Amino acid sequence: MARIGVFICHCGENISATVDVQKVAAAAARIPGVAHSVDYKYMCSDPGQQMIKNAIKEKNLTGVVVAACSPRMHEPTFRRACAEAGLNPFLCEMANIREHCSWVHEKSDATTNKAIDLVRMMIEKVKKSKALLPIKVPVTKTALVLGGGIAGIQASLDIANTGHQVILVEKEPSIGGHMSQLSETFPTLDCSQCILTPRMVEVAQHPNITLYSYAELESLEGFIGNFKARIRKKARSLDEKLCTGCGLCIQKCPAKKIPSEFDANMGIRTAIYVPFPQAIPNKPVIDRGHCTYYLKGKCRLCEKICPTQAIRFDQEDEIIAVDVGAVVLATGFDIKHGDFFPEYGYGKYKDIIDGLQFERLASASGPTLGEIRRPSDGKIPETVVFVACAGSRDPAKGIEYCSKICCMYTAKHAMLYKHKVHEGKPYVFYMDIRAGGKMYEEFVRRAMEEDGVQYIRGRVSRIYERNGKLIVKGADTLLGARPMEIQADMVVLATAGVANAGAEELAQKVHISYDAYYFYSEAHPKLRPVETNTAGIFLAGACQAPKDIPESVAQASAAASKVAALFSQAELIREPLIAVVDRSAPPLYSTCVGCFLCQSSCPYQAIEKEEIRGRDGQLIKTVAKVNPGLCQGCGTCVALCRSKSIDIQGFSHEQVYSEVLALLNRRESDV
Amino acid sequence: MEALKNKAREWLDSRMVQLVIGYSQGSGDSVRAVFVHDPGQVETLLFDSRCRQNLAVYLLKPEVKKMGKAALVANLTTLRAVLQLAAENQIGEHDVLTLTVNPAGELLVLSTLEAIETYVAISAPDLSVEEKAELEKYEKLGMEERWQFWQEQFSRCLKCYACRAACPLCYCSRCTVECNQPQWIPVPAHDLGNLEWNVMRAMHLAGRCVNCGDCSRACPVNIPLYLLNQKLISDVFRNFNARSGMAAKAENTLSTFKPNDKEDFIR
Amino acid sequence: MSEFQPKIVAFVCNWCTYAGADLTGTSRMKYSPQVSIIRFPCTGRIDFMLLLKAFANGADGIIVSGCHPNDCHYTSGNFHARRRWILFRGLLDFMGIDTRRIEFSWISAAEGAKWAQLVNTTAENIRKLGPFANYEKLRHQGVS
Amino acid sequence: MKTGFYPGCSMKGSAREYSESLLAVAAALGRELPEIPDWNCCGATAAHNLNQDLSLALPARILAAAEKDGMDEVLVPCAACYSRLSVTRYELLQDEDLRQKISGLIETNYRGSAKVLNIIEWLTSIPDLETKIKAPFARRVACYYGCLLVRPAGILKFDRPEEPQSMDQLLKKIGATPLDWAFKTECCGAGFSVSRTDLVAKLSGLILDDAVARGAEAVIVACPMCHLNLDLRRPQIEKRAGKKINIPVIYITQALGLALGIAPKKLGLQRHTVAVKFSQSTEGAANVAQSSGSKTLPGEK
Amino acid sequence: MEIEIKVISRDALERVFSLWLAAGKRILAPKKTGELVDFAWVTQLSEVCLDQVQTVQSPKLAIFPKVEELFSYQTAFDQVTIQDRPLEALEEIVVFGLRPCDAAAFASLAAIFTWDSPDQLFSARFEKMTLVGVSCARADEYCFCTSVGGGPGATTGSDILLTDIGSGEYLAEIISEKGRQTVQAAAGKFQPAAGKEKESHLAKVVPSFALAKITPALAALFDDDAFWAEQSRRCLGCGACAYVCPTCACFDIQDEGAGDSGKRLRCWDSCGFSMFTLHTSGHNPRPLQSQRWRQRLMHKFAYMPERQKVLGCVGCGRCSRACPVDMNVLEHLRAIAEAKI
Repeated sequence: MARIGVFICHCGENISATVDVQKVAAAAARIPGVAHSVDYKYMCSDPGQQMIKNAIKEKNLTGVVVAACSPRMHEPTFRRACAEAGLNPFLCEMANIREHCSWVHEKSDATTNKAIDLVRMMIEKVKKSKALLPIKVPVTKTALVLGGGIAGIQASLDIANTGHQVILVEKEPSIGGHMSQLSETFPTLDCSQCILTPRMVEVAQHPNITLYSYAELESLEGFIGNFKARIRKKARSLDEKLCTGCGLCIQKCPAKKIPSEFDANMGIRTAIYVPFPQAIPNKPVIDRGHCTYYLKGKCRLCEKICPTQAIRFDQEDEIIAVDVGAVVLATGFDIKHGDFFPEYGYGKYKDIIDGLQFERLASASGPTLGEIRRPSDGKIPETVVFVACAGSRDPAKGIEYCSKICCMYTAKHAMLYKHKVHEGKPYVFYMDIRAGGKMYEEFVRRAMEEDGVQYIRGRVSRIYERNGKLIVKGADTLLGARPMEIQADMVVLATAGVANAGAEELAQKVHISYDAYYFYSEAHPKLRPVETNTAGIFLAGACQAPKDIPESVAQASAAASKVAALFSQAELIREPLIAVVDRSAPPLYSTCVGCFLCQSSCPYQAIEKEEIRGRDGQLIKTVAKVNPGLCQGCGTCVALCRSKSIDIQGFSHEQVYSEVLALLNRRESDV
Repeated sequence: MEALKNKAREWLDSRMVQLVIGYSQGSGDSVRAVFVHDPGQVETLLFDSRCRQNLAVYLLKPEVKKMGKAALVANLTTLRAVLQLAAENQIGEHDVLTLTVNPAGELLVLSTLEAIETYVAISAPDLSVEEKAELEKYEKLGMEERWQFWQEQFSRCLKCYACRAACPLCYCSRCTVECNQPQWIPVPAHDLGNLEWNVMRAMHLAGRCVNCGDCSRACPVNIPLYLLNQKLISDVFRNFNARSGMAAKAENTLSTFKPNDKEDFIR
Repeated sequence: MSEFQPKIVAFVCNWCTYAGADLTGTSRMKYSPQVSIIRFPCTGRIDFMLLLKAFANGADGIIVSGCHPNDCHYTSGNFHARRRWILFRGLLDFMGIDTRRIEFSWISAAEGAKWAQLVNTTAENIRKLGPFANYEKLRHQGVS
Repeated sequence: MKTGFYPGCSMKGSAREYSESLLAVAAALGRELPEIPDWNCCGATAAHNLNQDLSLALPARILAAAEKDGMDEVLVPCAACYSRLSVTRYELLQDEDLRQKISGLIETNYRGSAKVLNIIEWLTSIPDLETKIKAPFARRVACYYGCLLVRPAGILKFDRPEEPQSMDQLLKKIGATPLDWAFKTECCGAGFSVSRTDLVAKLSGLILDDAVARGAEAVIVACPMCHLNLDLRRPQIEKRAGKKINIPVIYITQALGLALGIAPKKLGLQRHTVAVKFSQSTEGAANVAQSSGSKTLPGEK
Repeated sequence: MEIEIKVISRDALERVFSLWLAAGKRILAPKKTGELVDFAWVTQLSEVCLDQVQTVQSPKLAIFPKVEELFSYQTAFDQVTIQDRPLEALEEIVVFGLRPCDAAAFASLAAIFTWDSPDQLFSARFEKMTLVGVSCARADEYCFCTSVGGGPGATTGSDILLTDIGSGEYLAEIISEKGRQTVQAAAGKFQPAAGKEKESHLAKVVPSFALAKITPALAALFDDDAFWAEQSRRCLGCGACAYVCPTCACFDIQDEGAGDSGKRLRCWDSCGFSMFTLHTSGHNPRPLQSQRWRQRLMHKFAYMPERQKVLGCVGCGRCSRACPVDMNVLEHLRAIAEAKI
């Protein structure tokens, strides 16, 4: 028989002003299973909590109901008090007779009766409560950072500086990401290499960071604190330990006409190459798709002249298995390419390029060593038209969002062009200028006023080539939408920022959700921007949405702090209010019939398949199993399960059922 | 249906299957299920317009499963039940071997879920015009009239659970009805117990029922249970554009959602 | 008893409507004492059979309320609940059960006023509808 | 696969040559084109400016008649009718209650099973067209799509709305050389053909100028209204431009007819305002730019 | 006691109905709603439908209803007060139009309910019940009363057995003491029979198996699992056969209470259900449907004859008519009788 202690609080007189607390205590005392029922002025005060502790010890109570304020306020307080007195905290419930009763009703019998109802409800709930122990999840104190752009670099450094091991995996031969391709960065125009390369070196030299470049995530299993990652280190076709990075092989390699991805196909590179001079690690990679040896079986020149015989043509991809406790996704973004804009002639006319390609033209280490020369004939263009919002904010093209950074880099491009070609005439077609960051508006204002960039507020409808000139047809909406044409020598499209090509596939590998544009979904847009719904997986940088460098770095440090918090305790302690699937004696083993409707309803992928086998190893049935590390306790699966085979601790079937019955069935003895 | 008998004999002789579940002559002029496990019994197999029982109900019975690999003679709703069972992980690709007769009278062997999907897709899975008309007739009644109608029907319910037993999609080993802690559905067949049982049965088939009508045919006191299921079938289609029993990998209506599901009553 | 006092049960989710009701309390707004709240982690956790149990135990009206779409603390619990209520309400209506006695709503943690207003209008509507006579008869018929 | 044919008013009236050439080509290719029984006006722009229900009911009645006649798809050569029928089918399949309401209005249950095809879709669906070519139409041509053939893009989902290629591909098949040309979907003045012929003269003039400048020997169209403005209005265009513009404007079915060796008379070529003669002038040949089609694009991996 | 034979016309019978009502009795008789003919409360003979072979449910529901209150209780803190069911408040009932096999079934029910611990409620109901049967003019392929000791005109169990002898007259056989009292209370409505006979008006039901062979065959076949598996393969394990069966007497007890009051209810149960014999330990002595089907036959044709000296089946055929998968118990009994043992 239950021995429940009921404690009715006056809350000064916030409750007793409209609820007859003595009558409630008396009514509760008459309910079977109640061993102790008192009322007191301030239950949450020290003497109040002491009353509870004493009652637990003296009356050997098996449950406690505190009728006072909202559980959202003092549930932790009273549960801790019960725990200190040796009663399992989850056998303590609160009846909200303040916010939901005394404060919102006039003083009347109806109010007191409602208070009695609420207390009786909680008493019946506690009778069905079970003692629960917090869930302890061991945590592997190693972090996996995917993506070696500025966000990945920052996150790795921050985590490594908290003394934990970091594994940084970068898909390209060198870390640096898109930032390394930029010439100068807004709003300060400081050269991106100068501020990025030191950080890249710091990563290479940091004792706690293991860098795997030219490598991708093969698979990720497990859950928060207990991930098993397998990393595919793609074959570089050379032994990294022997190679000194002298670059002789690069000079001698005969296959020179390969479009360089780093230079956004504006420049060329050799088959054995290092993406850019400041690459980290500064070890070349053989592009097997273009290397003569791999295509025709001849050459092997690089092998002959390598001073340390580091070339390994037969080298294979290597799978490295690592245990990690947390994953930070910093895989960055891409810009829209391809025939996304047939009406602009992008891809038809060589002199129509995108933002990254202009960055390479303007970059000192670029194909034109920083001189703005147009790709078709290498001449310096006298008139350049920059088209903002080329793809962004355009539902018809399927991209409705604003890519946030194009207004700023378009102003920068126009400014750089003006600095390098003094008498050049830059035009910018824009809709609205989005310059919300620190010193951003001033930067754009400077481009307009000091550098004489001609800003035209209107969309470009069509670009076509006529007599060697690029005719840009648009309209100037500030001059009565007058159609206008500019005969340009070169056009730069600020195309939309989109997710990387492999974003969806990677999201499925790490089991996180993504939005309609394949950007990764944060747990809460405002309050949990760097977490995902999958516990232990964090986000940083443009893979979550297009953003500029300052924001990416800020998010990277935020993600690092989340990881640090996770690694700060020995074990991850979690509230045991999670779902559990029924297990019963053989021959049934479980009432679950394995339809797995619960699995498709769980937003946290917390439900797994478990095979029940007999002693002879024969498969008896496949049933659902809840992973205590992932379940957040929403209970959707519990209400969906047709055979009531899954139940949630703290809000179990028996508890909520008895609450409904208790609330509606007043006892003669109550009134 | 000679082709059916020959195919059954061929499979049984070659031990490709250990059992052919089909229809045979029953009492009077009715047809009933038959479990042919040796070639000698093949003669009893038949297939005509009387064969409406959904034989998929036997696929998950332990005693039938123990007999080994089974071929199933299936009408259209049986095929849809097989797809729905596959969508709910109850049967896998290897358990599927069905024989059906298309409207033109030819015997078809559908040995993969995909083959069943293509066959089912060309049929008209929607409620028939008469079914929609009858449904509308009840929907147009006043609320009090509908209440009286259903109270009169449910008052006859004995809770013999023949509707549950006959339904291929009621395969839970321990149904909520048999759960007594807490006692979700009252065991006695009084009016309250009958109402709660019938609401639960209809809701647990929402987005799953393939409208084979076996529940209504099994009911000894002729309660028109199909009306409840058809009401939900039309609601599921109208609200979520979803139809049960059309694909082996289909999502379940109630365990998935669309952010823009429409409703006009949540304030 | 003088006028008919309806018994109304409110099934609410902990993160939004329960907190909204708390806010109603801290703002000292007044509403009818005929409504009592049962707390659930999420509207996704509310089993339709609990609503049947409420009516079977003498409830005259029911309120079900939780987070607005896209607000759910667990991202999708309210979406699942919405689909469940669309079908459940259609079925009850088809069986002649008076669905005007069940009020569905979205109330966020900041909408204390909306909670008070919902409770008062619901209590008034149910008072006008009177006791749930059909269900009351149901609880005693069919036993010889 | 039964394909119905919806002529609409223009094919029986101002665009008779389009109909003659279409039926001649169909006969030559052995394709049956039964007219939809008891078809009615599609409502064109008039209907959807005045009454939304009417603008859906008229096309719905046509398509319902086609479905009743067992047609799986309907060829609608005129771009305006094509747009009206496609929009109606899209809207009624999206909204069940609207479908039932319109079905009530036209007193037949419109199910939406019959697909709506424009002339290019129909011609592209004809297998190995190249093998049937007797006299390749070896001309430099400017393919003019106009507006209603490709818009509203969200509903029609036909080719690329801003830079379509489907007619170019078709012309290439029959031996022509489609030019890379920026005025494919530039406005010809459309409805202003009656009220503001000066505007039509200006806009159509620009289109023709660029075509001639690029060395096109003919402009190919697939819509009666485009033909009306570019061909019938040629005197006003020349008056405004102050110079003769001889480039002929022919329908795609006429070009195909010629390639199939059908006599010009049968194709109605004699009905044009601008005589259909192909000048061998070299002036346009200089800057022939091969239409890009699918070339690897810089920046694409 | 000597069976007296009389004759009564339909109009006289109509007036007997009103006499019964006047005497405060309620009349339960077959009534047609839709195509369903089932027992229901009637007030006039015209409401009664007699042209069906059998009603869907048996008249068992008058004496052993599907839900019955045994007693109610109140709790106040720690005392419990129980109110027993007032037996005297039970109504006088006339069950009219039941078939001879149904009447015979009451003996099987009584054999169980008045066995070692007699059920007062059952006995009280039986006491206040008068059975006025109507013999069978028609039978169908499911009937096999003649194979289990009954017949279309059998009198056992009925208080009065009427037989429709045409031209609006019924031959009435007054069988029991209660039947005689009913006739006396009917004051002259029953006229002397004067040489009328009923045999020619009865249905012909050819016996289809030798009952004597059944019990030994069952004993021998008990362990032949293959036999029972083959027989029961179609059975889906629902309760339809048990609930329509006039002789099935299994029941389940349910306490339904909320707050501080409640009732103890008795309701039908069926050995066909998979969980009928499930132990709380999880063990189920009869896990297979074949064992449950065997149990149904063993109980009616082996255990009851052995212990209660009365068969558990009256051959009414209702279980076969109600079965969703056409299990047809007659077919199986024939197979058992002819089984080579």
